Amino acid sequence: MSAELTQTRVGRIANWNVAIIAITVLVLIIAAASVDSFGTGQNFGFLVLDLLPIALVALPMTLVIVTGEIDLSVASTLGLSSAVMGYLWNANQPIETIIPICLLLGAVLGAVNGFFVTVLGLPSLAVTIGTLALYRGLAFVVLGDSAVADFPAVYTDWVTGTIGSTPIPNVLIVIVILAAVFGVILHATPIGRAVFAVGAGEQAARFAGIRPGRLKFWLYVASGVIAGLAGVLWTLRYSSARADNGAGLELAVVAAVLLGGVSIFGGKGALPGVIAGVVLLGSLQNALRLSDVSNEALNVVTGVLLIASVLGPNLAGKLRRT
Amino acid sequence: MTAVQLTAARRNSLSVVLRARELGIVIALGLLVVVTAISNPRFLSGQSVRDILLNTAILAVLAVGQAVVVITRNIDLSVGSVLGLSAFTVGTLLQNNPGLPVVLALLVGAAVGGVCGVLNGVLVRYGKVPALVVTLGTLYVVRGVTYFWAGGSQINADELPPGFLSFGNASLLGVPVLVLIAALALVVTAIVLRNYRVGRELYAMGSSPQAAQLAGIPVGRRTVGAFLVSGALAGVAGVLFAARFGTIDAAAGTGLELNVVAAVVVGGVAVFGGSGSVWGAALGALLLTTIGSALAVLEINQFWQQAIVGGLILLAIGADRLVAVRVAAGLKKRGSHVG
Amino acid sequence: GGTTKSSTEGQNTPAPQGTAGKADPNAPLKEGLKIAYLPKQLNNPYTDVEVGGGKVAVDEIKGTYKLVGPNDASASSQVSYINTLIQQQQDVIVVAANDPNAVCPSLNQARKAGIKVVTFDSDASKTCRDAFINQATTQGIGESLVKMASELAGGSGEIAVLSATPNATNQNSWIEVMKTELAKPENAKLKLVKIAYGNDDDQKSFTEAQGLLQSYPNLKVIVSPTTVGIAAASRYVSASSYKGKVAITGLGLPNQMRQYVKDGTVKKFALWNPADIGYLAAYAGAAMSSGQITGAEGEKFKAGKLGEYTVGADGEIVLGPPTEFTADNIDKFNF
Amino acid sequence: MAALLRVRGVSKSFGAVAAVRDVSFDLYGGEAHALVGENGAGKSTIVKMLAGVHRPDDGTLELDGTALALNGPADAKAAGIAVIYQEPTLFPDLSVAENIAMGRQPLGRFNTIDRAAMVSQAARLFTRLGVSIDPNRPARGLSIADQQLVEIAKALSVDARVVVMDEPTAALTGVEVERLFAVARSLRDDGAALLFISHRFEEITALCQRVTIMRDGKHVSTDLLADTSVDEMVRRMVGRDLEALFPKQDVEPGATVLKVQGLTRDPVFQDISFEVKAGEIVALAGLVGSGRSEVVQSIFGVDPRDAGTVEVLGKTLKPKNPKQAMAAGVALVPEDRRQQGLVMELSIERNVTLPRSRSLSQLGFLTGNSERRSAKEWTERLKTKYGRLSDEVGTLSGGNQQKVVLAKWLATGPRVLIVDEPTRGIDVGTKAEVHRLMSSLAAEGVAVLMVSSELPEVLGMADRVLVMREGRLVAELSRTEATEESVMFAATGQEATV
Ligand SMILES: Nc1ncnc2c1ncn2[C@@H]1O[C@H](COP(=O)(O)OP(=O)(O)OP(=O)(O)O)[C@@H](O)[C@H]1O
Ligand SMILES: Nc1ncnc2c1ncn2[C@@H]1O[C@H](COP(=O)(O)OP(=O)(O)OP(=O)(O)O)[C@@H](O)[C@H]1O
Ligand SMILES: [Mg+2]
Ligand SMILES: [Mg+2]
Repeated sequence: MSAELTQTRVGRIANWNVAIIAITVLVLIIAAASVDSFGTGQNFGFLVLDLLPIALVALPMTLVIVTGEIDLSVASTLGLSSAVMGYLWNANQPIETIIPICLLLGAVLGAVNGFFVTVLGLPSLAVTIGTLALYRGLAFVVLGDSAVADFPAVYTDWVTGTIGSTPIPNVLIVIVILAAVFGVILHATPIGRAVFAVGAGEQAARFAGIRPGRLKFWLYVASGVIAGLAGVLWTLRYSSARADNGAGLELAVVAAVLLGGVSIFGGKGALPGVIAGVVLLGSLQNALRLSDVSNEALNVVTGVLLIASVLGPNLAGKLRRT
Repeated sequence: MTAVQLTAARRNSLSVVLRARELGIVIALGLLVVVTAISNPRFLSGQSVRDILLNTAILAVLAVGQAVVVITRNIDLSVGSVLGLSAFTVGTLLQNNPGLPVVLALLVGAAVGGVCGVLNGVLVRYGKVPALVVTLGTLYVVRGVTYFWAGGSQINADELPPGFLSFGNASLLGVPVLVLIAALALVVTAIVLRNYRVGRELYAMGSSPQAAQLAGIPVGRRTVGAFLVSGALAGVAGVLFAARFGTIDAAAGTGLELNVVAAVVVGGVAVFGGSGSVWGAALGALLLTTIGSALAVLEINQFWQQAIVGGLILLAIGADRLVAVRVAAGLKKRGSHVG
Repeated sequence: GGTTKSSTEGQNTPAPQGTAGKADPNAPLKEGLKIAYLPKQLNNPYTDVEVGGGKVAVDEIKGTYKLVGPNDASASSQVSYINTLIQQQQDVIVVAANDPNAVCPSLNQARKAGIKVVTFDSDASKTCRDAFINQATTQGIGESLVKMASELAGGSGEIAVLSATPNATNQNSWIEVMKTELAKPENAKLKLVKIAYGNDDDQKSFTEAQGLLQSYPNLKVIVSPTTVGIAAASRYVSASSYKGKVAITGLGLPNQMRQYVKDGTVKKFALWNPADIGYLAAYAGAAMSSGQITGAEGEKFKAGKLGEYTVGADGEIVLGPPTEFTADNIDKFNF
Repeated sequence: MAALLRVRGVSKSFGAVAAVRDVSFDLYGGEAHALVGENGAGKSTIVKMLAGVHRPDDGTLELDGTALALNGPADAKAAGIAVIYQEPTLFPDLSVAENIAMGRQPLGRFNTIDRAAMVSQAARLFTRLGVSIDPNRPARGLSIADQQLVEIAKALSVDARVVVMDEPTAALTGVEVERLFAVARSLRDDGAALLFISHRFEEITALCQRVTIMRDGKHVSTDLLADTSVDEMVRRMVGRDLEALFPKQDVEPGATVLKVQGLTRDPVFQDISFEVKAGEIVALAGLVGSGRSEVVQSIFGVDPRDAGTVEVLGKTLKPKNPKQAMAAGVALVPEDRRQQGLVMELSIERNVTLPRSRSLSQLGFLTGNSERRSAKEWTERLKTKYGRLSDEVGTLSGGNQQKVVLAKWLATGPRVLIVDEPTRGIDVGTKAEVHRLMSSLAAEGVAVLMVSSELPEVLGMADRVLVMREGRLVAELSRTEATEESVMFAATGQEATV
């Protein structure tokens, strides 16, 4: 085929961010067309509720990974937040104070990560594997193996409910708002510029008057707060606070973020791609279940997509160079 | 003080500091055992020690493999899934032909794991995909494949040849065979890493990839090799798992990867490669397992276990950093300009 | 003072009443009913036997059988499956709840959509299911567990329980009965020293068994009211120095326990026929779907080869007394 | 006699930059061959081709008259070519002895490494070099100089027929240089061929017999050293007369803008005090490793300081606070373009506007337009050549990268411009532009502080020359006082042999 044709094709492949969005849209269309009742409003609601926690936690995670760090403790933060929520509810505290406390808790847990990574300068992978175990452990310490239930219907119904008679779930508002906030911060503010600079060249960023340590610290705090929020919403959705809530979610989140075209080495990535990654994983799972495909299939698909998301552009790059 | 004495003095002080990592774990382990034994002497009974060692064996084998990869500034998150695949493969194999000798079972397991390892290594090196991404991907893929194959079926103890099961509990001179196998893997790897060029080249790669390239080290082959080892050992661990627990389903070893990485990190292997030892990694595994059993014996609420492990990891890497900083400071002071 | 637990006590969503307002005992059993089984988790041999029985029943009534479930015994993934089943417009969902409350909202959503919800194995809270198949009365199981334990312990000594998860509804209620039984004078010499939890996870149960034997040198019997636990404990003991010194009993599957009964590790254990639970659940669900019953106390319906059953209080349907298995009779059973 | 190693018309380019174009020269056994040229002339690139790191795009290498295809550093080693790279390439976690022996460790029983032998081998090499480095210590934390010495030991450990040294003396003190030369001579006299790269002519004349001169990646000439003079070499390197290159117009110095007092950071520099007035260009000269970069970096606040004060227009700067320094009108063009100057993976526009993203934002938001506009304006002002503003800056040629760094800082409208090695690795033409730019800025009343290792640049541009030696200010020379001799003398503390 002609040279410029290869060029354009390569160009498209190379920009994974565009590719992933295209793939996602494609999957959605195919699913809606071929899987009956995938397109129903109710199923849309279920879909959104299922990907709620991943979608939320993936937002700050994107920024953290763009700075070249990682936070594997998010799922445990979610669990601890949920456990504390249950504990306080049992202690007969008003939910209106419990929720802020859980967010605050998230901030503190995030700050602990931030402290170890930025102040002590320890590798974030090791640190957050440590806090992954620590926070989950504390969750069990707080609530043991028991489950706390009967949270106020007003709240649980809001989380599981939809806007008026529309099929649009209330929580979608939360996702959209937060996605917008993080998207703007990352792509349209000096902070965002700093995030990319730190991830791509920390030293050069320092020489441009940016404080990488401080930046990363606050990103970890943000990650904690959102994970705390995710814990609250998770608890209300299932109206059941448990220490093991969200166990193992961290890998799904990281997978979604990387699938969204964010470089694990930092410096590269975009939020729309990540959102697409989350939606892709979520809708695939949902569609496969509806068509009675065991979710083992999903594991394979996820893994392959994940590797392809980096391998594809690399190979494309090679193609271009030759 | 003459130059010679000076150098000698340096050497000792230095080697001590450098060994401090492993030392720290040994001390922690000692304390734990003593405290537990005091509160309940049966903790040191033959049976109890035997159980702890048996439980450690599998984690230790995985940790040794992981350490090799981490030393080269990579990581292998797929070990848990690989263990599952290997365990199920071997399980099915034995189910269908009970006559199969255990040694062959081990080899099959190692082979299965080795293939997965090579796949990881090739993708990392020649696909230029970061190890974290590759192995996170294969974590899902391999697990998925296992589920497909197993399709919810479970292999029970009574379906496995008694010979194989007894191998899981057999012991030689009082030491369980599984433990001996783990020890063998550990010692061999340790010797290769310490006393053979290949081993040193792995450290070199982790310590400075660019310099490794310039020094003419075959980085490609070594990387694949490291993943091969990790994979193969995960495979062996799978066989040990099958022999130990007798009941195997597609979920075997789920979520194990983080414990393994934890053991390695606690064992003082730097996640950025170039330093640490498989001894440390194995000790890390032993420590984590012992904590588990100790808490059960000490009647400490089992829920504390995970929290304690987490705190321990932070402590370990924190202390490790402290040592590193000290050493660095110590070394900076040593001017060597003549005149 | 905001919304607190006490301020919201009992004002949670009431159960939507079954669509069939009134029961008609003579209504014909509908054919082609879509009956879906959602156990706690797949890959659990006990569960496999249960749902196996279900499949038989569903075929008998010419319905379509479906089995779905998570690989982790988590409530959250169960909810996703319930949602899927709602989308697929099943007629009956037969579910073993991983968390009595977490599954409630979606189960009620299912019932709103006209789906009958039958729980088995581990009940969901009464407000969100139409009927519960009880494998045996809590009382009956608790008593027989204590009876077997005291026989094996020779009437006196330390015994320990290796249960599933601390919030497993059924295990807990049995343990409660055991405690009241043990309080009785004839069991005064039996001492329950510890309740350990193996989370119905093979390895965890295995290590928990180790822990028990280390912490309690004079332990005489381990009672494990869960198939995973008893198998793991037996496997450990049969290969350890404790073999012969410590007895294992509880609830187990003949196929899983056979070798341990044969090698003398286990003298006796009990269980109802799990296949019958799934079987009964199918008929109960079908009867409800066909309007024969609504789940109200006193209603009667026919459950194929098992004969006629009566709905008890709170929609509970009791299967019957458990069977004891020993070296003599174990080979008669294959499940 | 026959050439041992022949370089035959080799070329190498990196994307836009043609680093080496059709260069040929021969190395003879028993002879030291100098390779000189300005920064960025292509010397290191030649070295890397001899080392098998880069493959020539064009041309061949011949060893003993037979073509030599190097598919990697291993091949070069096997062929008996030992290389000392410009930037030390050690394994920080491994012991010094192991660093030296890597890949060729002495083996004992069962092919296990014989550590004792390895250590004693390293010790022998160090005695031969006359330095006392503990072979058992890890390489981490070695000073640049010590790292360089280990590199040299590495090269000696292979009994090589061809020894290539890329600026091995850059970080060494006179004594160490002498030791190195003694060893080099003995190697040479044993029949090895030496390729020696240095910016210091006294070293070249002291060691070498033959000299090859490069300019802009091209071969200019190869002669016996006896047949040429330093001035001649310089002229050929630079390609024109020095005066033409440094068009510094005289400006009447204004008020003091930058005032540094007793600035100290142990162990790198101590008690540095000086002033820079508006319209002045002050050069900070000295040998590489004398501490100049650390001084300017702690003035700007990226490095900490132990003592001393920094004032800009009477305003005292807090230590370790680049933001405040920038606000006060200080700009630093750092020495290491790839690491400190630019974020290589980011686009040109992002790099140019990085320090100003806040001031460019409207209500704290950045649409990208304001950045693109500003970036366009400044890159055009500096005549930067690029494809699209959204291209990664890493794809630009060295010279254009440097222009981007300058644009980045000039755009902040600095009152004090600090430039560290402003013309390192950029071609002659750009160099002249940069110099013109600096003097015109001075003319506009900006106070310029220039760190430079290139004497001609220092002499040509500076109104005043401050000279550092081993972390101390040892001399302040007016434009008239400053000559090659006087500066060299101050910098080395000994009579320059030029
Ligand atoms: N890996 C690379 N990628 C892109 N450009 C490069 C690379 N290496 C060198 N260059 C460019 O090639 C040119 C020659 O570089 P080289 O290092 O050979 O110069 P040099 O003569 O060694 O300079 P110096 O005296 O500073 O060492 C420079 O413009 C440099 O920026
Ligand atoms: N990364 C480093 N590790 C150890 N010592 C260093 C390091 N960088 C610089 N030094 C030491 O700090 C001192 C000053 O180094 P610096 O690079 O500032 O010198 P300089 O005068 O700026 O030379 P250059 O021409 O390279 O800028 C030297 O003694 C050098 O050995
Ligand atoms: Mg060079
Ligand atoms: Mg410098």
